[in-house]
Amino acid sequence: MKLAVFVSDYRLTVDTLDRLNPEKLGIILVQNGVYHATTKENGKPSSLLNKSASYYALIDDLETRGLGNADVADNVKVISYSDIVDLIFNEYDKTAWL
Amino acid sequence: MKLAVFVSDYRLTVDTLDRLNPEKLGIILVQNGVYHATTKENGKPSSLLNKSASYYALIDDLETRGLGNADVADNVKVISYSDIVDLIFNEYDKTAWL
Amino acid sequence: MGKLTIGCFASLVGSMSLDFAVRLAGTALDKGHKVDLWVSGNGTMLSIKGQRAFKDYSALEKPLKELMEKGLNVTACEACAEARGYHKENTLDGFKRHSMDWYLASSFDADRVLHIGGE
Amino acid sequence: MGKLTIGCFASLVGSMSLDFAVRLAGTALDKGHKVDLWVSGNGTMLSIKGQRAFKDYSALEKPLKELMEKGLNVTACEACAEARGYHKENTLDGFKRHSMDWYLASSFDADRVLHIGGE
Amino acid sequence: MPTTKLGFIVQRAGYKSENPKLALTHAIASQSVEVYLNDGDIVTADIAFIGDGVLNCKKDQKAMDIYKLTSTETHIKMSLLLDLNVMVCKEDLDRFGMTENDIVLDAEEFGAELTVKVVPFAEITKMMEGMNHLLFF
Amino acid sequence: MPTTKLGFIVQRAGYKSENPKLALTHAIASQSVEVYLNDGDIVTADIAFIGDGVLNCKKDQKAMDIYKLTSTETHIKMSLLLDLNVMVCKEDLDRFGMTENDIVLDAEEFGAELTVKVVPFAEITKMMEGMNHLLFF
Repeated sequence: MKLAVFVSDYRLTVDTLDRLNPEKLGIILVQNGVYHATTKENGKPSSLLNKSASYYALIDDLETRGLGNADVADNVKVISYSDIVDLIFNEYDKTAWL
Repeated sequence: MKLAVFVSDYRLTVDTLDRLNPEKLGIILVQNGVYHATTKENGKPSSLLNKSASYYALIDDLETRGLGNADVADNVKVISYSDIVDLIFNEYDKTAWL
Repeated sequence: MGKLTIGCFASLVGSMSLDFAVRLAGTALDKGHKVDLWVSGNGTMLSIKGQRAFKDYSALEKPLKELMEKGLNVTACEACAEARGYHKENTLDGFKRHSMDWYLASSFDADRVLHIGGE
Repeated sequence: MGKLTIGCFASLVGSMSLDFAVRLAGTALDKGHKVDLWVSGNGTMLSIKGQRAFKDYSALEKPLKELMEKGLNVTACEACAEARGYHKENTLDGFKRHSMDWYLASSFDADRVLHIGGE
Repeated sequence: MPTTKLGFIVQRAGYKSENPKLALTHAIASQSVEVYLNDGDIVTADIAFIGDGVLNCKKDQKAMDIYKLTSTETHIKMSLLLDLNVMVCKEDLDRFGMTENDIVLDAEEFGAELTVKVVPFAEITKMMEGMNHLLFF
Repeated sequence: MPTTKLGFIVQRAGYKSENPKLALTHAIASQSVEVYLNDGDIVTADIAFIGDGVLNCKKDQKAMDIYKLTSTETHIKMSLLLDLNVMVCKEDLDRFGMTENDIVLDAEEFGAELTVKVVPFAEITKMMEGMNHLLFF
């Protein structure tokens, strides 16, 4: 299974991501999910970035919150809405919105 | 300050309760907040029950979820809507809904 | 006997916070208190006329009307309602609509305020 | 070119999930895909006619109409809408209302389904 | 028969959010979807409760008595009656100290033949892999 | 002058929930509340950002450009312009590695005299104790 997981919040109330282990995993950070890419607490990056996955963060939702490319962790690729459409159709076969 | 704090969810996304330290603290568990009174995970009761506070759980919201008096931790008092009104007016002077 | 102002910002059907607010308001009224109920944000859904009562969804139009007859003072945030397309002509009879200062004015002489904001 | 079915259950103004869904739908349409958008639960707010566009609130009526002209197929859950007092006569022109099986039927021949359920 | 398989995954407790109930009512709608499809085309719905979602399966919910609202318990029974595959994650039940005695397992009173299946998460993973689309609630 | 003091406490990040914005718009409404009150009666609103709520104070928010939506940054500036007391918890800024450089501090361009106060949580506690009612968002 090639799964694209959308994370739209910073404080997750579900632990689903911890147990998903598909053959290919993409994590697309949107809305307040983008804080996982930018925010360190007490110097530590979000533990969500520790998975063996490809990470993406939506530029529109970064900039809405006063954030930008320079704030994003190295292993996260900054993408557009158009990129999301391409990822869904071309890189993954199923989606999950947590 | 005599503060009545309403907790309406099981997975809290705020840490406000950890830092509040009023002279008198009441924690009123309503809606999915009642799970703090009833649910042990891996045998451990909710850490929310560790505060130096008076605890209450709304019977209507327990029973809605298939729970009852017998499921509730010893330090939590099972109460009605009428009791909530009395607590607000007689025991506490301010309220907080987290 | 005192005055309780309840503000509820959560959604009608999505969470049950409005069910809680309406039930608490009714209980306080029955105990002789004066109650103001302010709904803002998605809570303004409560003000719409003609909600169909299905068993699969929370249905508050009927209990709310009964409470209004008992003296519940209930007001929706006008801007929050208009932004959602809830207009005056679709508002329950007796359900007031005002700007946000109404809520603050209600709290002026309230003995207690319960602000249900979370989500 | 493929078919994308988006289901959105979140609220119009409360979260920005509907903004996301509408923006994504528009982008997919512009790229030549076919898009079905289903709104259920509080998401049915999107279907209401006459939403006032204030700058303090998310306002999607105008962008949505533009997308419908471009071929967006958009349907609200009829029961979810009725339970909230959203009736046929208050529904945006061209916004369909059906029972929940419409969403499942849309997914039947969809290449991808993005179900926005969380909250 | 061309078949599209949908997996409904319920990850949250009920009532505070409407979503777990909408998962069940939408899954149940798979029984009437043919009206929109060509003869022989089918959509199936499998349902899995994971994480806090297993709390939806508690029996003796009194939502109708107290808030005049159909309980998730009733919706689970309805799903069984309509022959949907309903799975509950065993590890999560264990974590909450819940057993099969605590949860709704069948809808015998309505004449349902299927029962709720308590299964390890690995089996839910397998179900997810076999689906065409996933819907997380 | 009979005065009722309200404390608005913002504990959550913005946009995903409408609540932080509603906190500010309701607090701002304290400026027009006299229409409902007797002469001389006053309602005041103090605002404190704590926890994830401090993320609302980030400057350079582009919500209007991108989603055509007033940013919380703009609402904070408006609050200063109307002489509301706006506090931001220093410990939470520290936790996120944010400094005064990262957040909106004034609304000089609108002619506001007040500025945002970065204060230790103890000072926010003191504010809460001095209020008649608290509203947590």
